[in-house]
Amino acid sequence: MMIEALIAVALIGALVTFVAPNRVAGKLAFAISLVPAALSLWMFTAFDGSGNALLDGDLAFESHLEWIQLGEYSIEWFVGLDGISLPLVVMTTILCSLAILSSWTPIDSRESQFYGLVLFIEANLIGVFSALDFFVWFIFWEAVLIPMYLLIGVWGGPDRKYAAIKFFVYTNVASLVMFGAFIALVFGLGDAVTSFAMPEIADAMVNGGVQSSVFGIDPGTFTALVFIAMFLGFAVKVPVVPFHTWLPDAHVQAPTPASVLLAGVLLKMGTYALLRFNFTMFPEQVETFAVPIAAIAVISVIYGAMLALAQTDLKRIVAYSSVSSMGYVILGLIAYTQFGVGGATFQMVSHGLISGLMFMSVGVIYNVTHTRSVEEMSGLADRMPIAVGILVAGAFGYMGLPLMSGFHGEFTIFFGAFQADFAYAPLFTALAMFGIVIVAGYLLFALQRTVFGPYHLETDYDVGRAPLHDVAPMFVLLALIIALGVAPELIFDMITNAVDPILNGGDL
Amino acid sequence: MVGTGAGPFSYAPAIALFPLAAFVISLVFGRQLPKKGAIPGIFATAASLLFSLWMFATVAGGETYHETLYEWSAGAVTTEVGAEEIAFSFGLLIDPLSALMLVIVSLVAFLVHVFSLGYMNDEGETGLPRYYASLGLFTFSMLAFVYADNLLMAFMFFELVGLCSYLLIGFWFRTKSAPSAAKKAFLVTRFGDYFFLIGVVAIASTFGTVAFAGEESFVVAAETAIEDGTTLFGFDAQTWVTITGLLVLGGVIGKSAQFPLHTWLPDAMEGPTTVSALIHAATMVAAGVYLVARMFGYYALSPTALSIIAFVGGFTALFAATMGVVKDDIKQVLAYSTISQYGYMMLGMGVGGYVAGVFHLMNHAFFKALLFLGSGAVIVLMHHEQDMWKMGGLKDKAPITYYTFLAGALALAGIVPFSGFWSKDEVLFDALIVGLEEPVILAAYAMGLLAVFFTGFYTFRMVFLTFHGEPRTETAEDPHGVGWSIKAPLVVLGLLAALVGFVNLAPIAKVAGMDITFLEYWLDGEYGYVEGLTYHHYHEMVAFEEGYIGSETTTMLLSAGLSLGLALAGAFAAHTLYNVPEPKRHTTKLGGAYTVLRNNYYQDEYQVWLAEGLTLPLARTADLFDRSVIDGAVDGVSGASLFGSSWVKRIQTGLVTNYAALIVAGFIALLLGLGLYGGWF
Amino acid sequence: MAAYQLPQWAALAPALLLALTGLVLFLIDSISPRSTDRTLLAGTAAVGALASLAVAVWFTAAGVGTPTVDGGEGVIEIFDGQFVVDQLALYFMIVVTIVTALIVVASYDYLAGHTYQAEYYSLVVLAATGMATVAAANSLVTIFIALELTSLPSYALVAILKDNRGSVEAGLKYFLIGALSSAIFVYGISLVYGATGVLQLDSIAEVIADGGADGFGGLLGLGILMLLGGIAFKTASVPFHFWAPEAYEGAPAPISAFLSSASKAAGFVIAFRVFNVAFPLGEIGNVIGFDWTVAFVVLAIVTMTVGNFAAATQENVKRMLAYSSIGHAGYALIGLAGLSADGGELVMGAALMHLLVYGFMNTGAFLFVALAEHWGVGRTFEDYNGLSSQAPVACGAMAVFLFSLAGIPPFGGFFSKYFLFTGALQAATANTAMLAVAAALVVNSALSLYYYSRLVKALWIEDPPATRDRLGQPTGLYAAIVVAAVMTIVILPGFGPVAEAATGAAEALVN
Amino acid sequence: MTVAVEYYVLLSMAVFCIGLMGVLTRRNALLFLMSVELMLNAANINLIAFAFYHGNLTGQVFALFTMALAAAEVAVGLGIILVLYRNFRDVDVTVPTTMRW
Repeated sequence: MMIEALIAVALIGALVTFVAPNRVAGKLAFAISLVPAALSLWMFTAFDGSGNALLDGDLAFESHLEWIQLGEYSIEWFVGLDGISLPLVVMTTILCSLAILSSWTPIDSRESQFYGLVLFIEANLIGVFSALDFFVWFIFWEAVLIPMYLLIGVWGGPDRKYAAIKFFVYTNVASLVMFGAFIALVFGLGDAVTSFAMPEIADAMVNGGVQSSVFGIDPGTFTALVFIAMFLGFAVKVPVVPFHTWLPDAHVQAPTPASVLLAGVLLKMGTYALLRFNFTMFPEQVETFAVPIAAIAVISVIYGAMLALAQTDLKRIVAYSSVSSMGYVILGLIAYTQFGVGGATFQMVSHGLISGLMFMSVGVIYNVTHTRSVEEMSGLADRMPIAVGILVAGAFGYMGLPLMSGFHGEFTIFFGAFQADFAYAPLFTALAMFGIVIVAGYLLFALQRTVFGPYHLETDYDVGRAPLHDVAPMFVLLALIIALGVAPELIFDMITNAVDPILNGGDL
Repeated sequence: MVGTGAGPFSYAPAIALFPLAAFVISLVFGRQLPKKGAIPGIFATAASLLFSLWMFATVAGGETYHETLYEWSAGAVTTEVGAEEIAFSFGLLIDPLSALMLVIVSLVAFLVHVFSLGYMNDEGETGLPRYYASLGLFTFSMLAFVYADNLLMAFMFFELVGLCSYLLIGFWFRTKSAPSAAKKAFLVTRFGDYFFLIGVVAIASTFGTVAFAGEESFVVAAETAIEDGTTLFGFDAQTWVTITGLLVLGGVIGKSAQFPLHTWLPDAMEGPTTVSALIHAATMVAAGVYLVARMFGYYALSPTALSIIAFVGGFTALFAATMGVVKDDIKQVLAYSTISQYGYMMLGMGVGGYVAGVFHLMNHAFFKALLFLGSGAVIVLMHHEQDMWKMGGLKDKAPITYYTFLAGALALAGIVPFSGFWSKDEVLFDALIVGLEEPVILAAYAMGLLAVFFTGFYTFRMVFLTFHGEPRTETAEDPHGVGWSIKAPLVVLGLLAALVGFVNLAPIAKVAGMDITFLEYWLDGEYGYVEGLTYHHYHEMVAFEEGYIGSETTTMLLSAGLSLGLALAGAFAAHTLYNVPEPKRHTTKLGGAYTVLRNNYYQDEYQVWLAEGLTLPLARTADLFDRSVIDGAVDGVSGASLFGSSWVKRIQTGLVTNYAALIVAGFIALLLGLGLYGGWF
Repeated sequence: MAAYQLPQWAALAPALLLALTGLVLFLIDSISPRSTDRTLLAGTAAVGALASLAVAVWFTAAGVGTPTVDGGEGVIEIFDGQFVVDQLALYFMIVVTIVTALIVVASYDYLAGHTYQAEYYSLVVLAATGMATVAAANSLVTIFIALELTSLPSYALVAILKDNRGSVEAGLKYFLIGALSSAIFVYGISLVYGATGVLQLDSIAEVIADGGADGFGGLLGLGILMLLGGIAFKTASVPFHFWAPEAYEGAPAPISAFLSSASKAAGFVIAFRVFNVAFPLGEIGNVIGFDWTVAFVVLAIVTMTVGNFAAATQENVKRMLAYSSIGHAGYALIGLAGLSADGGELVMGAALMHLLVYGFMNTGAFLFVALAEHWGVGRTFEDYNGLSSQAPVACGAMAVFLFSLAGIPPFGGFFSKYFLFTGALQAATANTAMLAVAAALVVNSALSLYYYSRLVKALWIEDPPATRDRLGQPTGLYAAIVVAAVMTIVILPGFGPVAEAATGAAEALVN
Repeated sequence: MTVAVEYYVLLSMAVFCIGLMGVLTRRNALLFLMSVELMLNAANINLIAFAFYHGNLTGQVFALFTMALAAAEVAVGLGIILVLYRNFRDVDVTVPTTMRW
């Protein structure tokens, strides 16, 4: 019942915070959010699962509960963790606590509602990563939309309404497409499945798959179509070029903590879902579509990086660079080797931490300068050395500096992709790797313009040191990033252990 | 004779960890500490030096060390040569080469720390903790790189030293130029590292190992692959080795500032002079060449790669030397000479002159550190004035600085018997004998030889302009004094620059038939050695023929005399032109050539154009495309549906009779449609 | 089991209780004609509605109508089959009574200082009676009568604000279109009667099965189409939807809620019963040449599209909700379109679930509009700007309703909508035309997302206008809204029983 | 002598269509209402004819119900038309168009 406890604490906490007075809301929410964080850390130490959750592995903290009987299909409350989802859950809980801490300064209106929503998001995110019944999973998946919509819409920047609705509708349409495709698949499987439990479906897919023709389409084509539809559905969430345009708008308008969660966790939902569904249930299609997907990944990396290069708004830069980083993840997944998929999963966590750190740093800068434009500031290091120090560290983490988590993630992805089976894998990898040069280009450019050089600020504010509760979360993240960089096997082992069954068609 | 963890070697990790500790201490407590963190740095480097010497001694005692300390990632792979497993780890490899390099690095680092006391602390400089922390981090990374036992670990610390270089070049971040120079340095080297990383990934996924030494090293794997004629990634083994080798070479060219990625080094002089001495002369820049030496066995398998290395080296040597001739800033001259000198090392390596390359690497580390520190001293004397035309006549005001600097200059110019002569001569000799068989190498040799003249010239131009003649400014009249902390390192290095050459007197050895080529024996495993990493082994592997003019000895004397003569010629030219009370800017006489040299052959221009003239507009176009086309499509969909909506709702006219009509019409439509479908009529 | 001892006719208790309540209200009115004792009137109505709700729930729990094979009491037939009380009937009685109770409670405040209180309540309750009766009616006669019993009070209710031009206009349009449709409906009945010679649904089925209607294919088909027309009017489906936007916009908001939730449900129960019982799929195909599902496929697609597209750019909140309710009628129609000779209880069950959830969320949404009208803040989106800062609870509830209507978790609307989607896809495996329906569903719910969130934006994101005096907190309205909101939320975790009841009812009808 | 049921059906159809035309063309609310009544009566014709044809009384009984309901409908309708007149000073159904689109 641990997972239920996590979710319950967050949900109840959300309600409590929602009715709490604005003054205390922030501190209250932070205190509450520490509980799931602590619990999840304990779960991390007590983790005893092995294998992949979908391919009859031993789950940790598993629990079932009959819920709904829909015709001949049963829907049950079914949650559990394996080596892939546990690190993501831990990352989520930690990131949420830190995000709450980092919003003490910028959020100065309707606090109780704000923090309530953040806790509500946390509950759903935990659910997304731990649910193993399709409907349960989909509820959490969709329920994330409302709070994020409001976070962007209410506390966002000047153009927030457009950004919020764009995010809301765009991602929801994608979910609908994906949902339809998956349900069609379930019916296509016929009597092989009698519930929406993902393990059952995955099992049916891996051993046998769709046998008879559906909608008058022959099984092969049908499965391929489903694969494509689901890939597109998730591609929006990831996001993959060319479905990425909601991301920069959402990021730029969103308040700092929302950006942290958006980049840190929400994007991972997409890649996580890709791994759980497309790359676990469709081994054959993965091989069939390897080259086009790899091409998409490379395009995302390079194109995203190029876009970041063209930006002058710090948040836009980081936003586009997220597109680029997600491209790496896709590349790792499509590599379909232990290092590739494992590295991709590792990169999900790593990028979650690093992008969180970056957005926090940008947020801190914005708090004191009230601008995010590269043109309007310079020499901030002169006034806020510590915050800038962390920003620089984070930037180098983003560039994949060794001994920081980003390097392990990217290197393993590259290594895994280089030896992938599909045609020209080394070439694709080499192309994608050029991203590490461009990323250095735009980040160093931004650093040079903003934090170095003679101190100067266009806006009429004077920069002082950032308060502790702004800097503390960044320190924590930096510590985690370095920890994972020096000792990646902390999570990499359990990840690879959970990844193996995917690659070996079900057996460990 | 590979030793186990027991014995002195079990303390080896400490060599790198001392500076790391210093880094943490200075970073956290730097503000409170006296001297702002210099003390921990000095002690740490001193300790590292002692331990390095201890290791050196132990290796001399015939032991070596190859141990995996910490495995941070492992997993299943499908490699070309069939290995199923791979483990990425941190491990130490202490053989003659790395032991020697450890000593060099820790020694220079120590001296630079001491020098910094005088150079940085006296000026009321802010941000010293940051400075010493970065120095500590750099020393840590560099030492770790030096005794890394596998390619990936090497790459990781290769990157880290890049970071430190970035931080230290940008130390005076409040200026506009320093941050930009730092950015440039990191970007250019990063561009090289991009190829390096591909190389690492390729090698790892080809052979399933990244180890430098031992039976399961990728070098051995490559050898066997070539023997078995395996096909790797669709190429025959030989070609693939060449490709991967060249990919790794990308990193080398970046770090060791070889053409065409040399442009960052002169700009890097924006950093404190001490940094230039440590990082951009003695150690980090050496990392590239050291890497070639470290995996020389791999390059030895591919003549193509070797000759490319040689040619790049030779070309860079000449290319940079010519640019050094026209510089007025003392540090700029040294910067270009550095590039040029590393060209020599590459040349040496490229022609299979493993010993020669390492020899020159060592000598250069000392005399170039000396020269930079000396120039640092001069800059202190001159109240941070770097233009040589504003100096002059410092000879009598600062004798110690002068004579040490002179020693360095003689070594750099390659005048007998100073260290530079011996190593440079050996490099050229190796190049010549191979060149007599390989035309490409001969061209490289020619360029290297020509460069000797320019070296002699710009070196003494620098010396004369700085120290000789009449003082040309008031500051030159009464210079600011320098303390012991500046003088001591100069003296130490001065002695080394003068004497260290005697460890490998190859020519004399040949002539007199004495066994005094100690360095060669050292690298050849006369003392301790690791299987497969010895000079002999390399020498057998290298596929180059060697030819002689007459006998070997005559050839050698010939080349030695040639290079020495050219060096002296250069020095003499400088003497006649600049060793006068009131020197003139003769360089302007070069006319068009002058402007070209002055602008460094427009290397920066085209690289800046690549970045800002090509990439940036491209990015802007992409951005435009993104906002207009892709995002436009998204907004277009919503716009279209809203337009549709505004159209659909118009049916609701508000006239109830219209409703009735529409209902009937709709009903009839349904009726007809279904009637036809059902075949009623 | 208590249901045993009761006489057969007692199975109609929910409807009868409502009728009784109506009479009691008349009584009160006749005793004190001028009485505006809101508490008494609203109270009586509410008690009546809740009582019949309680009875209906009790019956369901006791297993009335559940096939005996499933350990239930079996279907109860009254007046030799003119009425049947089965799971479907009870299910819809529950829906109707819930809505009635909600809007009666809400009206307590809405009608403050309004004449004709007694009439209002008695009309509402009578209409509810009609709806409850419709749920149980099993013959075209009883269906028609019950339908009229539903419609006539509704006409009056829509127009009850006699001095409000909007209300009157709405009443007029509703009435005229209503009259036209009922005429068409009756004519359809007459044709069906002509083709088969009977009016009781199951007898019609028998006649068709025996081939008694062969040769009358065209006649029967036309009749069926005309019945469809009458039903489409009740459910506000295209092309008989034209009355809906005006009626909902003009009518007093609680009545809009009543019509758009309960009345629509009544329409659907007719559709489900008539088409499943009287014209069983397969056999009917032999007579009229095609299965009527084709008609519903077309209607479903057109209805949901017209409804949502017309709603997308509305400026008037009430009108937007009106169009959205047309769109939802389209969703529910999937329940019929997806049926096939060999089952389809999943999709039809989903439609039933949707109607129940809809009873909460849509009623709640209209009641919020009622609240806004009570406050007198205005009717357009702009007028609603920033209400959340002054009435967070009500606005929170409204957000719940809107998101639920959009089908976003964690609200009941999510399940019903996605089950409909699921059902449509399952049906598509048998009948590929359903793919088009599913596609239409995707497009439309995307669009609906846009305009629902537009209202949320107005309430929660926009800043309130400077000049707006503080808003009261009418007990009744708040109570009704909050209850609806809570139900909309808790129905998600508690969806098991709902799904069970719905699929059970559907199963009983389909097979 | 009996008339074949087809003719009754034709008659009722004719009446129905006349009523329909009335609905579509008349702007006066009362005439609108009357047209609807025509349509209802068309239905009644059908019912009675078919009752005769099928030889059962169901149709005739139902016809009675229909008439009663028609009457009720008219009652409500007239009421609404009354308030219509009071508010719009006219019984033209095309006048009230305050709500559209």
